[in-house]
Amino acid sequence: MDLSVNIGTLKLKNPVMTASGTFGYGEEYSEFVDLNRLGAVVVKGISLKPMQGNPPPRICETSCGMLNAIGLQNVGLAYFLKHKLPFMRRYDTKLVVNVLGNSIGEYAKISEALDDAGVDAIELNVSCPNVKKGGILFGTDVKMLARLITKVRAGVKQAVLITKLSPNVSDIKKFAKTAEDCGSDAISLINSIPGMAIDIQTKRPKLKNVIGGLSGPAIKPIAVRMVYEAGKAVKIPIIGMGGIMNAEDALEFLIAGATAVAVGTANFIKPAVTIEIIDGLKDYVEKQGIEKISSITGSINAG
Amino acid sequence: MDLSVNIGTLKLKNPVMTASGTFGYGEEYSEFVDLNRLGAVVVKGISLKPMQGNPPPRICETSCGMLNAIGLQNVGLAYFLKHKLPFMRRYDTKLVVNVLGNSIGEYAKISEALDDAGVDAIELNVSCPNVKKGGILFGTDVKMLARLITKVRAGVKQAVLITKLSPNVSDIKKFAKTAEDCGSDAISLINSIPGMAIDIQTKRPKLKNVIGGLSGPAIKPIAVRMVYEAGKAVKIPIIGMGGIMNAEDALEFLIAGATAVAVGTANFIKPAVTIEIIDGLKDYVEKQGIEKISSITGSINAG
Amino acid sequence: MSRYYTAIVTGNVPVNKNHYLLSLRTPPETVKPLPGQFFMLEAGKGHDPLLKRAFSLFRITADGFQVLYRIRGKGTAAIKGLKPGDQLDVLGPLGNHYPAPQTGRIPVVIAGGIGIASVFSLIEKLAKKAYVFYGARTKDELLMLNELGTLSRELHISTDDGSAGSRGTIVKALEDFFAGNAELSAKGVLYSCGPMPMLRGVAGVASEKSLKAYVSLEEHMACGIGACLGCAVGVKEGRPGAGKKGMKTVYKKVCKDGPVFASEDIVW
Amino acid sequence: MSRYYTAIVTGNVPVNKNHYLLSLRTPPETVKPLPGQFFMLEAGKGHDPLLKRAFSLFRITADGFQVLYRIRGKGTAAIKGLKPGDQLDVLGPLGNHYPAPQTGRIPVVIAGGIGIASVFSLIEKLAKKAYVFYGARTKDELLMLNELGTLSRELHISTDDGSAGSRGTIVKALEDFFAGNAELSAKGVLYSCGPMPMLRGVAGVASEKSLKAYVSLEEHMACGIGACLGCAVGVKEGRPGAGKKGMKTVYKKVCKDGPVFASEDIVW
Ligand SMILES: Cc1cc2nc3c(=O)[nH]c(=O)nc-3n(C[C@H](O)[C@H](O)[C@H](O)COP(=O)(O)OP(=O)(O)OC[C@H]3O[C@@H](n4cnc5c(N)ncnc54)[C@H](O)[C@@H]3O)c2cc1C
Ligand SMILES: Cc1cc2nc3c(=O)[nH]c(=O)nc-3n(C[C@H](O)[C@H](O)[C@H](O)COP(=O)(O)OP(=O)(O)OC[C@H]3O[C@@H](n4cnc5c(N)ncnc54)[C@H](O)[C@@H]3O)c2cc1C
Ligand SMILES: Cc1cc2nc3c(=O)[nH]c(=O)nc-3n(C[C@H](O)[C@H](O)[C@H](O)COP(=O)(O)O)c2cc1C
Ligand SMILES: Cc1cc2nc3c(=O)[nH]c(=O)nc-3n(C[C@H](O)[C@H](O)[C@H](O)COP(=O)(O)O)c2cc1C
Ligand code: FES
Ligand code: FES
Repeated sequence: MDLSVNIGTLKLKNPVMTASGTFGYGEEYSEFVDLNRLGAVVVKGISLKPMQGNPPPRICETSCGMLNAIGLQNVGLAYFLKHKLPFMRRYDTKLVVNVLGNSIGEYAKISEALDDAGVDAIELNVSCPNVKKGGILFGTDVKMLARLITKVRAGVKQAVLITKLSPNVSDIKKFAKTAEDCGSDAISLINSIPGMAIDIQTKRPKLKNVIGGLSGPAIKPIAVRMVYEAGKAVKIPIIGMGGIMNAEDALEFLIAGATAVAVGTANFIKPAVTIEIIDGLKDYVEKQGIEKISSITGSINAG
Repeated sequence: MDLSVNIGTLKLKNPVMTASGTFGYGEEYSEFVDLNRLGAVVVKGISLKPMQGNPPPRICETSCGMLNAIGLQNVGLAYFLKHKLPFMRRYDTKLVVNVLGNSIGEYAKISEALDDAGVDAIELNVSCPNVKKGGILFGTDVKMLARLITKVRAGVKQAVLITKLSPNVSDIKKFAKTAEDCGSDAISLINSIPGMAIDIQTKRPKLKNVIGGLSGPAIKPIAVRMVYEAGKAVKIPIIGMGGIMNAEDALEFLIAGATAVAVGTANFIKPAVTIEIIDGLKDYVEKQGIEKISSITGSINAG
Repeated sequence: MSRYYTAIVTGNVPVNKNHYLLSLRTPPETVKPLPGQFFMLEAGKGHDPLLKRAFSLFRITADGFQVLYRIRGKGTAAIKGLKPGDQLDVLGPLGNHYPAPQTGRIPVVIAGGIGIASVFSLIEKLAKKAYVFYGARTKDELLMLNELGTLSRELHISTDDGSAGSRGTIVKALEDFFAGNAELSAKGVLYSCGPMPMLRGVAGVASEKSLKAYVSLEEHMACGIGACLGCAVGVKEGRPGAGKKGMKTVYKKVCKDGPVFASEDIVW
Repeated sequence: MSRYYTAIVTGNVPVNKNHYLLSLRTPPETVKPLPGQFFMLEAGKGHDPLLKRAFSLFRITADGFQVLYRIRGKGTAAIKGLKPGDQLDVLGPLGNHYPAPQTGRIPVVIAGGIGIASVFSLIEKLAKKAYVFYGARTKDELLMLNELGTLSRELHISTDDGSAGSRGTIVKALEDFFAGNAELSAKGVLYSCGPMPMLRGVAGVASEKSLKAYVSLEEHMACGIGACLGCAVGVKEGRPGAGKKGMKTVYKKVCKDGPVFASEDIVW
């Protein structure tokens, strides 16, 4: 029974990753999760300079979901390389760094530095719903996206390049294909979906930033659909995410077309949920007599 | 205390409408709801010819939501005019007919016939996520949308023209503006969002049609955000919907920028929910000492 | 006469490991349910579970009615948590009902698994006139056997594993019984509720013997009252006199046109 | 020593109309909480409510700890439904704690409303050494008065409507008391938990008297362990020696850098 999967040249011991921004820099969860057991750890988005993030309130709960407008608060590239990267290096798991820039040049610069530092994979966040500049602009414009990926691709030698697509588009297939054509080794989706909530007593938005990203079980049907659609458009592996709370949810993504999955919001609710999911996947493939979990990918019977 | 609102030239006695496809042809709920009390009844989408709809299973529940792929089963224009319209005419409420065509010509033809028959308003459904032709194509392409509305507008004399926008776009403002520019008297949003779910035991999609529309509380944050964004782009009234379960939810939409709201999935759970919402709105404006409910529209304090 | 009201839970007790009997007190002036009809019951006060759940009338009581249910997912788990005194939103009775047997016809009721819930009140109404065939996977899943014994003309039991009654499917038991009973083969009228393969089998028996069979179907439901069109089932419809050739499939609503259908009409 | 485990509910009783006391038995080998720390508790088994809810350590017990909570929305409503014997997912203790008073300093504890939950174990620990000021809207909302009377050096009560103790805010009561007490004005150290306007008032008193004040803050939380960056609070940070000019606002995490902050650091 083989749980391993390949994301480009990267071999994960199992398909379970963490979703960027929901697992800190790995450290925060090391008390609750044996990081060595994870397929990969994806850390919080890194920008060239440290970012302050948005003023509070930054999160609020919605029906079966949550909104966040963290505003990509992060320690910045230099600090990350010096103080955060060494911690994760001690673990026998793959390290993926999520990258956010304000310009193509910035994306390229950060990516090259991370590549030089030897991170296993770089995930281009072109879909952050709550920073004004950068991010989502690239995510909703195929031409911009093509230019961005092509430029970053040219500079990244070792690391596997993942493009994290925005769900905020009419036709995800076009964006998936663009990522593939421009040299992405894999795509990941979905990022949180722009949403908002209002306190009817004060008439104020529940988030100071007004709009934030919706994540959690509420968005799972949308995420599964997008993974399914993207899977029909590209041959590169897909990392599926959005509302995964347990092994059953993870399997839905794999069957829809994902090669690996990332767990986000669920970490907040059950810090050790990733381990539960890995155990649950093992159980499923055993019970179903499946030899390689990678054979489930895209096995949906939609006839 | 005045609960009435205007949608173009149409004066509703209160802002609470039903959402198309969730209230049958009005008849089905007449046992549970005093239809005279509603702001308006929006009936199931009508096409030129009767439609069979999709094979079952057509619906499934998701976390705080449901997927449907009814496939616009409906009795067709002729039957509607002869057998369904007369029933609703007996009530002192406004009647809105949701329209779906396979071509611009079809949309125009149906709309003109309904206009001639004296319906109060026509809602162009350019956003149905689960029919193959028509619908969503217009909803995700501004040029097509412009052509469609311009053509229909030219033929509709009496009825108020509402365009129901697709949520499946990167920038709802563009589509809202297009609708306004081409002569829509109002816009309504959001339609259900394309989604899917898979049975991991059988590996079959839970809907025979594979993809269906996600509705219910799960999508409310996305819907409120889109109403807010659209409201900043246009001056015509907005009918907000998506996950409204109670008066508080309805108020969120009004504060975000809607002039009226439509209640969909909630009717299935509480057949008389529309009346509860009207009573709740009355309560709120009384407690807050608001004279005209229309003054709440867009009153969000996002500073 | 209302079909949408708040009922009070008067009992909610396990019948066996996985099945519960829910007793509800209904307000005065509510519509009296008929055998084969069903109710949509609120499943939890929050938004997850969201939709109401469909349950057949099990039995009418002095102050309301009862529902016999099997724990399946989050909705039935929520309903299991109800305690006497709790309030519950009820929509119903809904749908059509089992038609009474025509004069001279001998009623045969076939139930599989939790399908017994739907036909129980029919059996009760037929007051010892019905031949009852009741199958389950195993002995522990057979419910209400004492009551059924009393209410039936004859009670035939089968289990897949042979732990009670005859071993094998209930359709097999039915076929065997028909084989030895010419009167039934000529004058029977069949009523059935249970899993699809069983209903298909019953339809087969009926068609072979040219008997009328009424089957109660299940489909996922949202509204329960014919508004959402979610509960479609394919039904054959023909122009009168056009014969088999003129038949086409149309979608009917299980909640409103059913749940009871003539088996010959169904696109199996 | 674990901070993430399943606890067993041993009690969940109303303290008054809207407040409950939840008692949990924790497994052996769990980290012992300190006054001011908090826990993230599972709120229902489903996905709605979704996130865990934050509650302060109220009191350590022989076999675990207690939480004193006010019913607010759907999360606390779900927790209210817990019965003895139920299992509950617990993450904690989390965050920092109230620092012990430096030698010679006289502890003054100020609580507003449900803020009493957070400082109760501190008062207990300070064993009759603390002056306690406790305010609520009305008499019925004052909790644990007997215990507080026993545990405090002096207990001062106020209510907005004057139904118990002095009429007005607890900050007013605090100011009045300080006005007549030179020793406290010189040697007090303040600990406070309650609504923002009250904390701001306490911070004002402290700053006027140049006393140290520790305030426990609340912010919406998702993870509780510093990973999501959701619970930001603006804090002044300066280069050492750069003075007021060199100050800038940075965001700290209430869950990890707090919930207890020195009031002078907060951007009020
Ligand atoms: C007309 C009718 C009468 C019924 N009578 C009974 C009865 O008397 N006793 C009984 O135990 N069960 C009965 N059922 C089945 C019952 O409705 C389902 O077992 C129940 O809805 C499962 O809900 P859940 O949340 O526990 O399961 P889940 O599997 O978690 O449900 C998920 C969704 O699927 C729907 N669903 C799942 N199974 C069914 C099903 N078999 N039929 C329709 N919808 C389903 C649910 O309503 C829900 O929306 C009846 C169904 C119908 C349509
Ligand atoms: C460090 C800390 C300690 C706390 N200690 C206690 C305590 O001992 N006793 C007590 O009764 N309450 C305490 N609270 C407040 C408690 O967390 C909220 O009352 C509770 O989360 C409300 O949940 P709800 O679902 O009932 O309310 P809802 O209003 O429905 O909650 C909606 C969302 O907002 C969040 N939320 C609402 N109010 C607050 C709040 N004041 N602080 C943080 N998040 C909030 C909820 O967690 C939830 O995610 C504490 C909060 C924090 C941050
Ligand atoms: C608090 C929070 C912070 C996030 N930060 C990032 C981020 O920095 N970069 C990124 O690409 N995605 C970020 N995301 C999105 C998640 O990685 C993920 O795509 C999304 O939450 C959907 O998955 P989920 O439903 O399992 O949470 C964040 C999500 C949350 C909830
Ligand atoms: C079963 C079902 C059928 C629907 N049919 C239509 C339709 O025919 N035309 C249309 O414009 N929208 C249709 N809708 C979308 C609703 O009108 C509404 O836009 C959507 O459900 C979001 O609102 P809600 O979350 O309150 O349900 C349908 C929705 C449901 C659930
Ligand atoms: S359940 Fe809605 S039409 Fe049958
Ligand atoms: S709650 Fe997640 S960082 Fe504080």
